[in-house]
Amino acid sequence: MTTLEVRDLTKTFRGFRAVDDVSFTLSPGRTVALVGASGSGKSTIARMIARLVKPTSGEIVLTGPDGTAVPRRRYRDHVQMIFQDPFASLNPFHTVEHHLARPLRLHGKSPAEVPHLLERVTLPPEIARRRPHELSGGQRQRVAIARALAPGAKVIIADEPVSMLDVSIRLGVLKLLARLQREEGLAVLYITHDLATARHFSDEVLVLHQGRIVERGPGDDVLLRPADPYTRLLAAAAPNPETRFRQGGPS
Amino acid sequence: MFLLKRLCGVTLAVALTAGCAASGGRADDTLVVYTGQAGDYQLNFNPYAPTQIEGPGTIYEPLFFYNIASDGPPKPMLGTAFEWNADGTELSITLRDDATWSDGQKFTSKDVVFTLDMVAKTPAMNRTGFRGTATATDDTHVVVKFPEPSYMDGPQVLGQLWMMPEHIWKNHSSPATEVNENPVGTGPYTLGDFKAQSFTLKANPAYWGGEPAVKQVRYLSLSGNQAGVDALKAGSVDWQTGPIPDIADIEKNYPGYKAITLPLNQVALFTCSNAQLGCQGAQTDPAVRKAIYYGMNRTQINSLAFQNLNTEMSPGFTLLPRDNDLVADGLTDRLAPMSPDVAKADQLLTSAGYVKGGDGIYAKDGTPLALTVKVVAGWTDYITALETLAQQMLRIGVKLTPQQLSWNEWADARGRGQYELLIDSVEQGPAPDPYYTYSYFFSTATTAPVGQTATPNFSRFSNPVVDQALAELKKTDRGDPSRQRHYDAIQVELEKSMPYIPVLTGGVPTEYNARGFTGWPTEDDLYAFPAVWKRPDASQVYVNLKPAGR
Amino acid sequence: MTRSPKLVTGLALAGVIVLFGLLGPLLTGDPATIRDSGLTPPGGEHLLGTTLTGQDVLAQLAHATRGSLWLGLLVGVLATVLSGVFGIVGAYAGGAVDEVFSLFSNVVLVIPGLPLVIVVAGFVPADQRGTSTIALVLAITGWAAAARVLRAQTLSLRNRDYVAAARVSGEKTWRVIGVEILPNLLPVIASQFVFAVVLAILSEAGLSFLGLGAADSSTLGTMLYYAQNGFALQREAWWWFVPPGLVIAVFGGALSLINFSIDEIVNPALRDRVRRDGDVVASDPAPPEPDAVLTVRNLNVVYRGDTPVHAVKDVSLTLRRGEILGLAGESGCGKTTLAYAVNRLHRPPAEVTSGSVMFGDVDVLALEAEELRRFRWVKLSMVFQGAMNSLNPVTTVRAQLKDVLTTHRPEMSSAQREERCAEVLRLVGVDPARLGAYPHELSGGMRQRVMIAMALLLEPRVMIMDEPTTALDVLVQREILDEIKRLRDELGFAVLFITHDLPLLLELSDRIAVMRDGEVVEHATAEDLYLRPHHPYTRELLASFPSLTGEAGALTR
Amino acid sequence: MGYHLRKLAFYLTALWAAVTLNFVIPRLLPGNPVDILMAKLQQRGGSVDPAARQAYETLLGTGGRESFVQEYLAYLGNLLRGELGVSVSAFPAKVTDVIAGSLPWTVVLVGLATLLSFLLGVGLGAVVGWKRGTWLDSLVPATTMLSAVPYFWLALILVAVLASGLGWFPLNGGYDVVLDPGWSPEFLASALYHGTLPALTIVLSSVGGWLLGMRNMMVSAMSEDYVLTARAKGLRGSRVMMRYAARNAVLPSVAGFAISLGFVVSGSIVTEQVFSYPGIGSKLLQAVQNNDYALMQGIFLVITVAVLGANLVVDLLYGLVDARTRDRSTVS
Repeated sequence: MTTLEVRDLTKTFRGFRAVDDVSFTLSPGRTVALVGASGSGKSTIARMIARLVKPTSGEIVLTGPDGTAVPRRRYRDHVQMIFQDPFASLNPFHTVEHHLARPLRLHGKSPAEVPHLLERVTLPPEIARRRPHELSGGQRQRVAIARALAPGAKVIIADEPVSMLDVSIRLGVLKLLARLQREEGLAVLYITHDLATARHFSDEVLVLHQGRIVERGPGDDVLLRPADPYTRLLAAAAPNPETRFRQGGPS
Repeated sequence: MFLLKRLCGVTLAVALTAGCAASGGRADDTLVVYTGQAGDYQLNFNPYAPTQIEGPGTIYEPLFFYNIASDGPPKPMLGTAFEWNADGTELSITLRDDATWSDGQKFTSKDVVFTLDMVAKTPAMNRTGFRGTATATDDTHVVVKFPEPSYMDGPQVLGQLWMMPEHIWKNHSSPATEVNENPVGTGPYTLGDFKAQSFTLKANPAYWGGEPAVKQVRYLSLSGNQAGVDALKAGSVDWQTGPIPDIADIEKNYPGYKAITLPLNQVALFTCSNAQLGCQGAQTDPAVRKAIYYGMNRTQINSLAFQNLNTEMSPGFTLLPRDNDLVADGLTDRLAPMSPDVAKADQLLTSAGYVKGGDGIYAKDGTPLALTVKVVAGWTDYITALETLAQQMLRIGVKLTPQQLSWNEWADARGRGQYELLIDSVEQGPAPDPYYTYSYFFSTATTAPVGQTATPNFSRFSNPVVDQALAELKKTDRGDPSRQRHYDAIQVELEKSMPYIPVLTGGVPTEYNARGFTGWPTEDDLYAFPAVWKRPDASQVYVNLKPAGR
Repeated sequence: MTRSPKLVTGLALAGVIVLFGLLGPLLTGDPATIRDSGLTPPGGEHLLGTTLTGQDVLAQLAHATRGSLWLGLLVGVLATVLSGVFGIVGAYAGGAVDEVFSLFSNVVLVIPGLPLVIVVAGFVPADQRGTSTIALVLAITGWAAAARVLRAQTLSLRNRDYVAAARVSGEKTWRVIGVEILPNLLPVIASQFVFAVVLAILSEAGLSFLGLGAADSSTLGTMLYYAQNGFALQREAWWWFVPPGLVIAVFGGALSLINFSIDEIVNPALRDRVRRDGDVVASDPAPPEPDAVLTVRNLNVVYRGDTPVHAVKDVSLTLRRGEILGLAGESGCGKTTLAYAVNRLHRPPAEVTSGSVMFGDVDVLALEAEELRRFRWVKLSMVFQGAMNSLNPVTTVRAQLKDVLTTHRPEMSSAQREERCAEVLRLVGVDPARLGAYPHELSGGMRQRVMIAMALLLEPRVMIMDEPTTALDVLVQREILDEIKRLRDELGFAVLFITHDLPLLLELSDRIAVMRDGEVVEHATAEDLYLRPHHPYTRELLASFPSLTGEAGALTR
Repeated sequence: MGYHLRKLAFYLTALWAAVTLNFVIPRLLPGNPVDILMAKLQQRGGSVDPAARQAYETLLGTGGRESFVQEYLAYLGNLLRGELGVSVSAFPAKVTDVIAGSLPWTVVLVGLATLLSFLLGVGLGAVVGWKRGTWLDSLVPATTMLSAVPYFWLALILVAVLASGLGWFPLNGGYDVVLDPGWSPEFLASALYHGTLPALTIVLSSVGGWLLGMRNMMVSAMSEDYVLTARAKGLRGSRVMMRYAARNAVLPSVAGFAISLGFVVSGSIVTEQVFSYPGIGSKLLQAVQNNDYALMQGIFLVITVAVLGANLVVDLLYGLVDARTRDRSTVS
């Protein structure tokens, strides 16, 4: 199975260390959540893994199912990304068909698989003919997920995949991701600023602060019993009605 | 619109003097002339500089005035008489003794010797190729010696060299590039005020010929002919030379104005005629040149392109009507035919081996008879003439394609002989004598192989009969009856080979304010060539004019 | 797509001229035929008269139109290709390539074109000179402006996620440019192309006028040149001089109209809009409750259009003195429209069709324009979502705070105003030294604090906050929320707090209204809503937020 | 690289490019200034004696040529010394003198007309954008139509109608030549009066572009949150329009103003030609027609440097109107 290991990843922009010595491993069937405030370097890590941004130093090693390193040109067969804004990540000019058929073709698969891909993300096949502006936010994000799956990728980088969606459909998309991860043995990096979903949808939580990982561990450990002062601050800042109505009075 | 007028009125009030009328504040004895100057004047009153803006005739005078408009004895200016020795190598000149420089100094023979020496010693000033040596025998007599018989140089020396004051110009170390800000001359006018957009000359009260009646001459700069016409219409220009619409009706359209049109040069299709010097194309065949000559409808060209201002032309290139008496009897056509003779053209081409193709165009050895004729973009009268001609030529089976070029390129092509045909005019010399035209445009000495610059025998014409006749002419003084023989020989040769295909004699139209001034040259009294830009002729007109007292 | 009269007019005019250029030369006679008749006015055999040489003006016009159109087309294509290469490719490649390409375009742009064209035009060998050469010269000197526009557009498109997505899926660079970016640039390219065509025809006319054009070809410019040199105006031969210029002007105007329409397609905000007389159709105030500061009764807001949208349906809300009323709802539910309508900030085509808004006993919907202006901010201030966008980027914080005081408190002295501005900044925890700062010099949280300070300036009784913390970081959001609660406690104003974040509202508000599709579906105290939700939608919303501290349960997995 | 360094690099590159272009192009032109002088002389009925040609060649020193590189280096050296050479068409006047005589006219006419057009266009554009949906909207297509009219065509028709026909304006020239240039009220009034029609042409045909650009930016700006905030603040309409909407909307126009100067100068050449205006445009035309390399180069250089300088000034001013540019430099 495919494993992605990030070792001592660092990115500096004009002397500013946006990502500072970050290491972690994405392994099949597991979701790693990367949480942090905006500007903490989350997206830069995602973009480095997606090979959109070159790391200043450090390594990203991808090991294939046969246990050998995946060659560079096959990298994208294995690692794909889901972007934050489904309104921006689909080209308004092209149909859903185009968005899915292209990656299929690029990775040596038949465009005939489009209906199947749509089915995997629980979208009806007739949606292939539509253009992005004819779809709802949730549908778009499902198309985006299907696009990431199209090359047959086993490592998925999901950069804030639901933060731009209406609250009532967020869970649906997250659940879809979780199901795919479970059923297809994907390795998922879930990037978010929402601690609650991070806790519930991941096996491991990494807390990022100013480019560094300040705390890591299983979700419940990190978020319910934070050791790092920054994690504590973050946990306390999230709106939580429970503190007001279940545990007596406003905080 | 009333607002605008009122605004103008306010401006007037503020300005106290005229701010609203372009010609406001002009005195009756001020003559406003437009010489065709486009753009600003750049101060330069050195009459020997190619970029001089005024001076010859008005501020500086020659020894004699040669009137190219009509043949007659040269008019004495600073000189009163001249005489050649028997073999034409020595020229004795008698000078006027009542002329003074405008700074009060007396004009003497020393000034003449100084001027001639300066020109001879300074190649950059020596546009006339003067090679004589001058000596003063006394204050009013000068003798010029030439290394060879130089009758023909007489008009240049006597009529085209402007006398300069020694006491000022001896101080100029490089006279060729002197801009002469404060010109001091002997002429009827001195410099008034100078501004880049306009300058004035004012009458010289101490002029030997008496102070001119026109007290001031103002020179304008405008952007071109259209602006000139507008200015004329508005009455803000008194004298200009150039085309105006409906010139025949000038007295109706421009009240108070009159026009005169005089021939100055001959419009011709220049051909690169000499294959031996590298010319290429069908026009190197004299038959083709003559076919074009006969196929031309000159009446139509004159009416459509030249507003009927041009006149008939002799194939022997004598300027008519001035040179009427010089036209050779041996010419087939005394005048180039005004109507086309298609049959004659056909016959010429057929006997030269051309065969008419299915498209009506003659061809020889499979090459159709197609010629390109170059013209300067912007010379719209010539362009129109060529377009008309192109249609006429189709009737005799010749395909003519006008090609417009910038002046630069056109002049370059013309100089190097890299053309088939081009339209231009054949110019005149410093005296009313076709000798100059022949020696400039038809002499082997003034041509060059294709690729090198010809000066100015652009057609590469080279003919021993013509060369011999020119050499003979050079040895005899003007007025000698034996010269006619040589003129005849040249004319016959020219008609035979037609290196320049005659079109029409070019007329130069001039418009002048006849209500404001009297004394303009007329066809009956052509005391000078009446073009405002012709120097020194313009100064002759200035001194002859009298304000009519409007 | 709605039919734009501009587009129709533009296309029709341009079409007529193109047709004239295409077919005219076939229908009219030989433009070169010279007639001895000379200059004749329009009529009879020659519909547009003849030139000085008796050539038919109409025939010349047809050929000249064809020539000019051909030239325009050539330049348009060439310039578009050049600008595409330098603008799109440069911007996409980025780095040194972009640096060099954009430097090059900028240099070409600032070097004056026509003088260069004049000089360059003279350089081309004569026998090759013609429309195509002039076109080449015009294209070479005329592409740079378009390249700049395309570069800017490409730069913004390049950073779109779909381009990143295409790269991640392994698309080759040329395909990313050609398939992902180019189609989205089409309207801009079309508009630049149209502009290049107009400019080319105009420039050629100018060059020809100076006698430097494609002399051997027949264009409208050369036709004008001949007319001018034939003294057409001096001869009052308007039929010779006016038509060529008019064709250029009409064609240019038609293309401009097409360009307008393209602009409007790209940016719908630019479309013409019919102004309505009023923003409010009805006002039928009902007496407010005694302690209510703001009462909204049966308010209806409709966006007028081809298909009217009923954005706010019969909404009734009461904001009591000093309370925080939460308005929860997802995107497009009408909550922002409602907030705007309360202060009558909605713009056409939105219209209040019925209902009332009472501020105390002031009928807001019945206020005259000037009264409304005096009412705003004094009684009711607002804080909007994006503080970056709510602050004027080009003036200082001080100017924007003082603005309010100069308008509403003209009696205050300058020093007093300065003091008041400093005071409110201190209130929200911002160093008054930052008064001189520009918005971009402040952090997001700081900007929102400044906005709140601005809202406090006149001590209004009501503050409407529309998603004031959504764009902020969790930690900053917490600080701002705490700040709002503290200020409310200290100053006692009432807040209408609008957000999609229900947990936030539950923690913050006294009462909450849940909005969906323009309607308030549930309206209750925060506690009731949390513990005893009635409406299924409320329940659905509540279930959408997994609890941070609670059990995961079956909900998530 | 810092903002200012980048700007400096840009202007230096542009300058170098202009200077080099300026050197190369005239040397690729066919023909020779001596031929032109000869042809000119001939047209005026002057002597075409072969000796004249030699005299001019001697005078202008156009005999043997140095190598291209040597010439280039000499040219750069001369430029550094402010030496632009001698004009052939106005021989022996220095190019700098020729330019000095005509530059003020162009600067004043074109400068003022452009500024006027800019202010008018931007002002009207702001109002049209602000009052969207009223009759003012029709100003946009009307003025745009005007900018599609060829400059010279409009100018000639204006001359024919207003100057030649009705006689309200002078036909041509920069002032009444009877007057002496100077600061006298007569002269200034005359210059103003002569400049009105040319300026009107420039304004009429260029105002549309500014108006449209400003109107569109204004419409965009009006949908910005800060304008909404300003309205919510209860500010007066005029204040919202000026300080908030227009203040922001004008920024692209200000940036565009500098860029447009190149176009404006181009247009002025044609305008000056129509009105026989004594500016630098007519000089350039004269130089080209006479193969006057030195003058051509000098004028082209002066125009380019002026446009570059104006751009620099606008760039600096832009920093003042929009504080963001100054600081953005440190980031990007």
